[in-house]
Amino acid sequence: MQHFISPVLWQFLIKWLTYFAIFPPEASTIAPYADALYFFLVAISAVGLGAVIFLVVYFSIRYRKELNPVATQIEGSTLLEATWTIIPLILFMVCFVWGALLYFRIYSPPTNAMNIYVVGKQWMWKVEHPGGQHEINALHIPINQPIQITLISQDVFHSFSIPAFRVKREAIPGRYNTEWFEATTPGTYHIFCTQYCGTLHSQMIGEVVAMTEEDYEAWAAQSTSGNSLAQNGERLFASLGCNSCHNSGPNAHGPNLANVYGSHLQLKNGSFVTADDAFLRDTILNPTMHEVAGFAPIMPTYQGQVSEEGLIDLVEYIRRLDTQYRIDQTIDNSAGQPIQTGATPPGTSAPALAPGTVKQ
Amino acid sequence: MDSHTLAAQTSETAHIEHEHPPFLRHHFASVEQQRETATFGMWLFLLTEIMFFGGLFCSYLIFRNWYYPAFVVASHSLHLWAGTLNTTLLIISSFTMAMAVHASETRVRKALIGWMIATIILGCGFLCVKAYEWHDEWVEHHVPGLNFSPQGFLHGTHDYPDDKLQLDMAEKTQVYFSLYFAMTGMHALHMVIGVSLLSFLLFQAYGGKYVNGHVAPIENFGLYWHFVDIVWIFLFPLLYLISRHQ
Amino acid sequence: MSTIVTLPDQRTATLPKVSYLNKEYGLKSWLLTGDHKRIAVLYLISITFFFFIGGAMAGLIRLELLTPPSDLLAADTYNKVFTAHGIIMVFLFLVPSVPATIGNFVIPIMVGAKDLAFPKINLLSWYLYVAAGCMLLWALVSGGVDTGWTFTTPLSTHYLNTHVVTAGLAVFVAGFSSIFTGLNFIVTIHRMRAPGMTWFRLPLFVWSHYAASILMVLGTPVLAITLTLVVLERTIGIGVFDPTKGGDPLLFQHLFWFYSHPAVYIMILPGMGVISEVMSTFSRKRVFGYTAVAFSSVAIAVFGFFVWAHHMFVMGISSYSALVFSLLTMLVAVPSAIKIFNWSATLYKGSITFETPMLYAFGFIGLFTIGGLTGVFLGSMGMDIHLTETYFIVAHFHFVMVGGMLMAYLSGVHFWWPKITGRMYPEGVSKLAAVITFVGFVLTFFPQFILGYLGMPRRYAAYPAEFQVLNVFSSAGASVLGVGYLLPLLYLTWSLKYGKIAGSNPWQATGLEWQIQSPPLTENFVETPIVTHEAYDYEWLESKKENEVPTVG
Amino acid sequence: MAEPQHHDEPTKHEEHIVSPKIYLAIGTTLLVFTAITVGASLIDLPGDLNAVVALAIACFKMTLVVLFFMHVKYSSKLTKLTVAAGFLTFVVLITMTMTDYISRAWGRW
Ligand code: HEA
Ligand code: HEA
Ligand code: CUA
Ligand SMILES: [Cu+2]
Repeated sequence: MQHFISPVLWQFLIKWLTYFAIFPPEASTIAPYADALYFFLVAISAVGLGAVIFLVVYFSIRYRKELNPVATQIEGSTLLEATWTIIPLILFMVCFVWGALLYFRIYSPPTNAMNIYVVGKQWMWKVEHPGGQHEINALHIPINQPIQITLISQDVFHSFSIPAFRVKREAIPGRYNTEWFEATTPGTYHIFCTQYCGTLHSQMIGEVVAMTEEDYEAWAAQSTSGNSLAQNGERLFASLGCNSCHNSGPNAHGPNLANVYGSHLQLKNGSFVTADDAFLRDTILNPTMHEVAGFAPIMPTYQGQVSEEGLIDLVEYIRRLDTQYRIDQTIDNSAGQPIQTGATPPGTSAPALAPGTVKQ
Repeated sequence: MDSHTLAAQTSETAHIEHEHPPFLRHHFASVEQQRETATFGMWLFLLTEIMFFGGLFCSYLIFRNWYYPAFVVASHSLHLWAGTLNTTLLIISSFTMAMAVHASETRVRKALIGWMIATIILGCGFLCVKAYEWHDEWVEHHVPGLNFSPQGFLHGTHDYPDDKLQLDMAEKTQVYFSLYFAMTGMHALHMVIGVSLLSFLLFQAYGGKYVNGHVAPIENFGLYWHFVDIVWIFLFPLLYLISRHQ
Repeated sequence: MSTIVTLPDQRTATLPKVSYLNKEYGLKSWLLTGDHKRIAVLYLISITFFFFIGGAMAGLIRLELLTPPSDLLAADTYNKVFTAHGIIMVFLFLVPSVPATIGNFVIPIMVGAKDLAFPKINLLSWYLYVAAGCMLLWALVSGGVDTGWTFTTPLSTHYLNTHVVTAGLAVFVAGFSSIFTGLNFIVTIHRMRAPGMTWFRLPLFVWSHYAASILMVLGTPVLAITLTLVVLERTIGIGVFDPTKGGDPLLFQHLFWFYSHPAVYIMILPGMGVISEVMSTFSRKRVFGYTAVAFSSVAIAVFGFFVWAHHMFVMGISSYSALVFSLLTMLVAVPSAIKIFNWSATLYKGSITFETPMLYAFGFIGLFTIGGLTGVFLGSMGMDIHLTETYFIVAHFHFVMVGGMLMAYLSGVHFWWPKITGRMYPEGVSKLAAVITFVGFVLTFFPQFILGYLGMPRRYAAYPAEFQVLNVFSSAGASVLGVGYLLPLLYLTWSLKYGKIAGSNPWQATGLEWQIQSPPLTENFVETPIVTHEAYDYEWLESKKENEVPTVG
Repeated sequence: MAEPQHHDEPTKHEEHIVSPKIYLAIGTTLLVFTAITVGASLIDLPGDLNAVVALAIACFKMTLVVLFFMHVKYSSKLTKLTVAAGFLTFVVLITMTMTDYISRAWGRW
């Protein structure tokens, strides 16, 4: 066959047959929901467009000059006017409500989601698993497990998009943003940076590898870098001198951080906040913006002293501190011994956690 | 609704009654229509000016909410007396400008010239005080981007011994000063344009113009001048006053 | 209530001896003119120039995207090319397209005035436009800009070393050009109407320009101040948008889109005005629901100011305000739907002919409806998450801007060409061009919807191989489209010399501009017209012909 | 001048010449209120009252300038509408942007 047509065309035909797709794979729990709305929108668009085309074509044929040499002047019709105001309005409102429900579904992570940090920079994605696995432009995840991505950029806007999962969110400099998904089908899917971020924007792509539970465990075990994020954070905590105030001792200057993650704090100005990742990160950098009631405003800023990854380590460390946890004790522990590999921070009395599971 | 259109009709009659003054442009039916049109055009231009400054005011409000302590302390570093003096100068200049328009309407050449000169002097006075303040801020290292340093906000000042910010918040005064310079800078730019235009109008008035019923240029310039005054009327409390006691 | 209209015999038509074109001669008489018609012609020439530059950039984009890797253009060149394409097409072509050319030419005549209210400001507006164009060309020639047309901070302020400041100032200047055009229109429409020309006798073209002008006057200054801040941030280093200094990059997005969303209605409303005129003229019928169409223009202008954050749904704005903006987005879509249905209904019981402007208008209706409805996809927050920043958006805005506004613009140019030049263009080839444009357009941009849903991101110099087939379609379509746009350039130029003489009212249209000679006199009217009939009153036109009442000079 | 009986407003708006006495009165009032607002800023008022007072006085001063110095009191409905449109759009810009900033903290209590 290929002898009969030009090689270029042949190549093209092959490509066509191999690659031609008009619909992306549905690989997350969200995807069917998004696609349902998509089909609904396509359907009402088809109806609306069909109606318009029908009117235009039918009238053009029926009332063309040869058939209808005399135009009849018509003012308008309030009834018709109301009809084509109200029908589209109702349809659009349905789109709005449906779209809003989908939006909140896509952007409200379930509480048992496993948290993975992603830092965007020109022009790569740095992925940090809580177990200490680092990846660049790749993201390994288990299927059937909700994954929350905590996103931040260290320079310009980026956007972390996985079309097969129908999720996307922008990585903003200076602030955590989150998205979540739950993969359903093992496979390799695209990660795209979808916010224009400079010269190599189109190279800021990567792959999500969705794996079965066992494959993932295996991968996690063999690609760990030795220290979990929390362990790194613990060291940083000590070396930055955080423990001189946050030491839960009787004369501590700073609050005990043990069960601070996820709690509701009252600020000096009377308002309440939930101590989430974004809050923790921000208090390290801008302590005066979030002065917690009952403590003197003495915390210095660590702006410019900790990298974005360091901050992630600290946040991860603080979020894993649990009620019984004694900071000074940890420091004793980690000062002497070599740190063991593994997902659990040493000295934690809490039971071993699956890598990355958020403990609430 | 019809009334608009009929305006043109009546002006038509006006056109017949009066001979053409030299300043009536060909596409207008009457002086009346020309003047009305010019005024309306000027108002629309001021509308764009509202939105132009609007963007800045909007940013100011957002950041003030956000970095409240920094805004308070940074505002303390401005000279209240300079702001008050400038407000006074501008308000008086608005008054003199209004009188200039009046002089033009009543066709008194001497008064017109006098009021215009007074306005120019007051405008220049404003700019001088502003320049002094900017110089002061330069010396204090408060100019964002060029020589900014948060040091002055860490330890309190003579007048405000409590103005001790932590370093992170002290850094945020840079946002305040960014907006301060953007806002007062844009305002001063408008003043400079205003003074230049007014000098040109003065030159023409000196040559005998604007006292023959051709009021529109003076009147519209007056609108511009008052608008610039209004912007300052808001900049003054926002930048200088509202944080005096926090 | 019926109208027969016979087209006038064009063989007997003659070119008037004196017209605005030959009243004065010489370059100087053009460059210093205050005549709105001459300024319109100046604008026509300059925006055509920039359209083809922008088009050439589009050609480069499509050539590069023919193959997956970035082989024809390096990534940074590609970025400069689409940035130039976007900035030129939006600020130097589409925003001034209909208003500054056709609007400038016919609005004063339509309202029965001798000129716009401020002829000098009108000329100034053209010079500002030219200055902006030169600055942008300078930025391109001396190395280019690669911010994207949206100037996103902090990329534009801190991470690029290209000519962002020049380009930003160019857009600033272009903005003032558009402010002055809008200001002039509003004042003219309010203050310069001929006796008897009440608001509800105004052609819908004037209404839609009035609405667009409101947007220009109120929206553009916000863009101006935003770009000023960007420039200050780049040059001096102030910290309003810079997160490292405590500023907020999202504030830039708010301020930018506060202008740029209304700007999309600046871009479409004048086109809608053209469609009203054309649909009415070629079905010899009053526009169905005149008041509804007029008020929907105003409604679009007013609601257009309330929806800007739908460009920021995934950017980290609060979910609650996303809700509000999504809801309002749905509301602003309704007036457009009203218009589309009214135009369709205008055909009912008309006496329809299919001249070139009408073909383009049909193209507008079909393509704008698709573009608008896909806008509703983007307005539903949840759907937008998947679609934003993909080719779905690229397809959406090309459908509304190219399929909508550009079609409307071409429709208008063909419709008023006999009035502007006094000559007809060759009918056959112009119809052919309209059809080619339509086919080329659909081939170029329809595949991009599919690409977008597949997830292909926009502003990508290179893309994964599986997207190639659809991209090849798109590039093929673009070359067809290119031909479709080159043809009018050729035959319209040709017609300047060889076209048939058109006569004053070749389409038997009702607007005041058609009741005077073509090309018109510098003063438009011999004596100020007194208007006694509604817009689109074909019976009046007929009676006028029968009795030869010289109502209009 | 033409009798403007058909104009938007039955008043003789454009020809209205405001007397210098009014200008003087307005000018003095403005100066007095400048003094008041500076004085008020020196007193420590409870809560945000300082800001409220200062802005209220600024608004009042603006109103005086707009109405008298800028002749809006004597101008056509069209001018009044224009001024109103400007402030309205300004308010839209501010309130809608603020809704975003304020509600960002919602759901995080
Ligand atoms: C001329 C320009 C133009 C016009 C008119 C529009 C019109 C609309 N646009 Fe579009 N838009 C752009 C130009 C335009 N847009 C551009 C340039 C961008 C991208 C900018 C960038 O990021 O670079 C954009 C992006 C954009 C986004 C942001 C996407 C994102 O970044 O994530 C959104 C989201 O809501 C949107 C929505 C809409 C809507 C709802 C309309 C509505 O006004 C459409 C209303 C019309 C209709 C709805 C069709 C007619 C209706 C019928 C015939 C009814 C029949 C139907 C039924 C009965 C069901 N547009
Ligand atoms: C009015 C607005 C307008 C118009 C008319 C067009 C017209 C076209 N656009 Fe454009 N486009 C935008 C506005 C517009 N575009 C905007 C705002 C963007 C976003 C930019 C950004 O992301 O920042 C964009 C982006 C954009 C992209 C996405 C780039 C990317 O994200 O990577 C693409 C890709 O296909 C594209 C294609 C086209 C094509 C094929 C045409 C065709 O319709 C053009 C057809 C015309 C011609 C082909 C010209 C014909 C003549 C010649 C070719 C002769 C040349 C002559 C000489 C050299 C002397 N455009
Ligand atoms: Cu990162 Cu695009
Ligand atoms: Cu929009």
